[in-house]
Amino acid sequence: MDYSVDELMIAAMARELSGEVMVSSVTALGALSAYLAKRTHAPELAVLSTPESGMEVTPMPTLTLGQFMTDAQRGIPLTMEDIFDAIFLDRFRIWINPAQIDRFGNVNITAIGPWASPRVAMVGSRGIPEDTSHLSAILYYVTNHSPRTVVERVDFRSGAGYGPDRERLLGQRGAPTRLVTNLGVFDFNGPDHSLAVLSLHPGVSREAVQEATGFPLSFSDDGRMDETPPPSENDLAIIRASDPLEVRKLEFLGGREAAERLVQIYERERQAMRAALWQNRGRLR
Amino acid sequence: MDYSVDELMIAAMARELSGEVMVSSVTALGALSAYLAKRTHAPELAVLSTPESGMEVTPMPTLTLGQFMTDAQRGIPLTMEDIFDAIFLDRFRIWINPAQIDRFGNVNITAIGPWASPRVAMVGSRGIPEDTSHLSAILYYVTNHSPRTVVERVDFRSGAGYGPDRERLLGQRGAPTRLVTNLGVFDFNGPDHSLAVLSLHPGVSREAVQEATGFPLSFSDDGRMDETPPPSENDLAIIRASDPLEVRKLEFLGGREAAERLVQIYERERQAMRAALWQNRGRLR
Amino acid sequence: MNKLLRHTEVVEAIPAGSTIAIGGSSLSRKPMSLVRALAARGAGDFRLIVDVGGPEVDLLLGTRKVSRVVYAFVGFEIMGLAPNFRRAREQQTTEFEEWTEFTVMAGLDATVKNVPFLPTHAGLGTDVLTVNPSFRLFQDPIEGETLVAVPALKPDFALIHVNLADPFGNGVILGDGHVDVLCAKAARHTILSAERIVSPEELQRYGRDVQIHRIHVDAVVEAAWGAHFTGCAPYYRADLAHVQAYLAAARTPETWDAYCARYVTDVPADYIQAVGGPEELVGRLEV
Amino acid sequence: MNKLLRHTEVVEAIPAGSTIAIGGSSLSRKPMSLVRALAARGAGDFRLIVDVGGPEVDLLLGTRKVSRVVYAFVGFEIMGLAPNFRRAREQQTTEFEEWTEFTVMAGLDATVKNVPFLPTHAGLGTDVLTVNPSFRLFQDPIEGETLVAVPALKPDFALIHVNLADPFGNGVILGDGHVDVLCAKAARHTILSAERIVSPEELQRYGRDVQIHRIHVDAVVEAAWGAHFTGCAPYYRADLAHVQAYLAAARTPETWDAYCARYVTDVPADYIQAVGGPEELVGRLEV
Repeated sequence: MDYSVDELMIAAMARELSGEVMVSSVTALGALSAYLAKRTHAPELAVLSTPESGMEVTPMPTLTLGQFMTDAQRGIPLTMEDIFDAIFLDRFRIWINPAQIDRFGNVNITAIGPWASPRVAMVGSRGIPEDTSHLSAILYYVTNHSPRTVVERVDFRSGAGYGPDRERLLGQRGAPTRLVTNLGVFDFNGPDHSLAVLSLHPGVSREAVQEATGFPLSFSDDGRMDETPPPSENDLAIIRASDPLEVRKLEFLGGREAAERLVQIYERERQAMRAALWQNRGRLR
Repeated sequence: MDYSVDELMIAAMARELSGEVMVSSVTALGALSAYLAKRTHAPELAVLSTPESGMEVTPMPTLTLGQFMTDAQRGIPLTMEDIFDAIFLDRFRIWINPAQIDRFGNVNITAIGPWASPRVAMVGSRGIPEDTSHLSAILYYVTNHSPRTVVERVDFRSGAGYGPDRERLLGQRGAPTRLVTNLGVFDFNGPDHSLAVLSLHPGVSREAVQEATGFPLSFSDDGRMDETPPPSENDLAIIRASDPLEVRKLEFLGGREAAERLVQIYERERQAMRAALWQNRGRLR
Repeated sequence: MNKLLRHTEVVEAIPAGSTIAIGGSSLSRKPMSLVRALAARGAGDFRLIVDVGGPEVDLLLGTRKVSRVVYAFVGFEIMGLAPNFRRAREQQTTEFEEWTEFTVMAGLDATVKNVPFLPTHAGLGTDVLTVNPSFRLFQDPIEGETLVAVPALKPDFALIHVNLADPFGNGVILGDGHVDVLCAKAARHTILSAERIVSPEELQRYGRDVQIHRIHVDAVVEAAWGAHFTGCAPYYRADLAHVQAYLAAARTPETWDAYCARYVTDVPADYIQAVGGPEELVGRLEV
Repeated sequence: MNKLLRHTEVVEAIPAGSTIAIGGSSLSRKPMSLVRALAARGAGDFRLIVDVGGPEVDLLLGTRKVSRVVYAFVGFEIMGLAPNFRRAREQQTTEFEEWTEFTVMAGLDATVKNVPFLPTHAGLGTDVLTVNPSFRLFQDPIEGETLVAVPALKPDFALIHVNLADPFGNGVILGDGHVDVLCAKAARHTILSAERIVSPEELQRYGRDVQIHRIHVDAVVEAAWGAHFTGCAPYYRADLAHVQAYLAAARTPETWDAYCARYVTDVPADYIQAVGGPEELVGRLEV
């Protein structure tokens, strides 16, 4: 069965989701993994269509239409307060894709270089501090595993990994639990809660993953490394049917190529939504 | 022009309301004074039909139908959070009728006798502590001004009047501003912020009000006491039209008489509401 | 995912000694059918948390199921004082702790926000602070103001009555929401009773009226007239005739026992018949 | 009670140096027509407060109207980084303070609740606490846990774009509400722009979608396409083609000046024509 790395990652990410929790589906990989999990082993998931609404919908990876989907599918509207309450109560899951993740699971989406005089100012910590101080499962993914993304030490801790601050102030609350990259699946059960390989994707060697990582990785003791299970035929059918425009591929592209693909999808996604909307007219708008 | 004391009180209470604030209309006198104010000098008032909903309705004094009125008149639904936020922001007014009010404007709806072993356990402080720590206008009314209701010192402070605690912890925030009783209108500008007569109702003497009060009252220095202005013809027309069942009279009755009147009103108020509801069917319910 | 249970199953799942938060407000949308089921069973010693309480607190006190009550208010509004509450307070047969409307909300919200307390000025200058040992005055770390620290309230269970629910626990509240969402979020286990169970598709037509979300709900019980004798807008109003009967019955032990035998202990399942049957209820209470 | 004003009247009422909270979230329902009117005027030195910011922060930074930004996020989501924000951060031309999504909400809520701070665990173990001097660690007075004290955020003004408003300032939000209600409550003065002004009677058909209440609102501006080039569900989606043009223009001072001349400075009133006119917008953006 042919599949691509995005599909392999989505299947691996889906396996980490279960329980009656809200699942954010802000990114395409997040949305698809949530939906795949719900359609296979975890029907109890409450998948959202936007960062704050649309509970009980079928998420469609989208650039701009999340709220329209809530409407089209009569998703349950939520508030930001509902979302953060769910986070504080540990009834929320989200796959976060940081710009940097380090050996102890600290993550950075704020700045490359010092915060006050950054070489690259990124976006700001958003809600990651809330997640990493409350959730019992903290899930990260990285689509371009390299020494620049999986680093010895992040330039800025937007999210709390392991370290003395956690020990003193947080304990296990919000500690990192999983990392899925384009090379493998990892946890934080290495020495001192450092990153450790759980499985490598088919065709990825120990050397390749070590070379792509900015610090010495932990491997399991017996020298045998599990291979990440490939997506099943059913998984692939679900993924492809829910993302016919292949929004998921955008997260693997850079610069100009991404921009071009994006414009195409942006035009076409409206048609898909319109079809859905017309089925549900009549609701008070 | 003939009027009764309830109508005089409602007119006096209405004069104290103005500004773009939410006005609770839980009791009949509260509802009618809010509505009268809105219809005369204060159209900007946002009058509610229940303790937490129905903004922008025409309140009807009711025993059990506040929420139905919100529906019938498409009042704006609010939340308890909206109500308390309006209180903390000083954009809320409510006429409170305590069981006891004392010389310095402390009020009691909790217990007669000691709290832990009360002679009469009443209801509990409800939201009065919130009002008396935040609002710039604190409005009380008493329908049976007597030494048992207007007392030297309340048995329990459900609401904060003046006193050392206020000086130390609250300042002017939530200090009592007005008391309207069946005998007169009062403020707290006597010595040490004690109760002082602003006006006496027509036919009420200084001696009568002093006799009905559990402590020495302050009167204005010039010995001349203002008379509470009677309700205008227009005031009376508005009050009577909005309360044809005379729910307002219940607050002046005791025991068995109140119970009998109440049953009659309870039966009849549904008819009034049904008529209103039928005009507004079609909203999603 | 189907969370539909019967009243008896739900009540059996609530251990004696549990801390129970109850939604609704005085004579509005109290989960009375669940409360009657609790009142009818053996063991109790419940620790109740209510914001604006009424018949539910009174009935559980009257049937001796309660060891402690946290409350901002317990009463029957225009109908008068709550007779069993009054008796228990005056005879000191039960432990009480007086809070206030917002502080009950803040105490529940502290649990939801996973913090040990929330700060407020509410209560300063009142005797609530004198008699309630749970509140603590403190200096805030920013301005040094004296504030009240409201400790987290941690219910084991929440009982909430809604207009509509789906079998997964999403619930629609059409009238005032009171503090029900806070109760549902704060409790370790939330139990909904609903006038009617509907499909998720039908429920999701109600938009923002879907106020209770299934991730906070553990069980759903179908209960037509489930709030009676309190009201459930916009379906039916409070039954003040029954309130009068209740208040009259509470006057003596004999009449109270008779009331309980008729409406609570012996025939909880036939309650709707006991109060007159659906047709009579519609005739008297529908608006 | 009629609060209807024009964009120019509103903008003149906002003094230089004001602290302004802005509603919406990244590319969703930002009050862009109000922001453009602010960007087009002379004096600025505004102190912005945003939770999830995007084009509004970037445009005001690019037109040098900002002296300080409190933010949890500023970006263009899938479209990339915010160019003027990035430049201002890297060249340190403006003061920035990084908060987080919930703490911005808590800071606003503290103002609403009239307390100097609210407590949370959020931020512990992160460098937000290292670089943000406004947050303070403290021991809670109940359990002695170490918590973050989030200080009150006190906006002078809030700018919020809604789907519908009545002339008195009640506003309907049909899609996600973001933090707009908090902004409206916390600000001393709240200004709404609305896709359409409707009568109170029509507005009150929307039930719980009436999320903004007039007691918190000072002015209302009619602004069809007022969120463009962000989206305003369910009316129109974000204009990613315009976002691309914006990002391209922000690359050099010359192209940026040309962008501002065309869309901001010279012709703010004719913006809708400048971006193609209503018909073209409907064709590209309506869903």
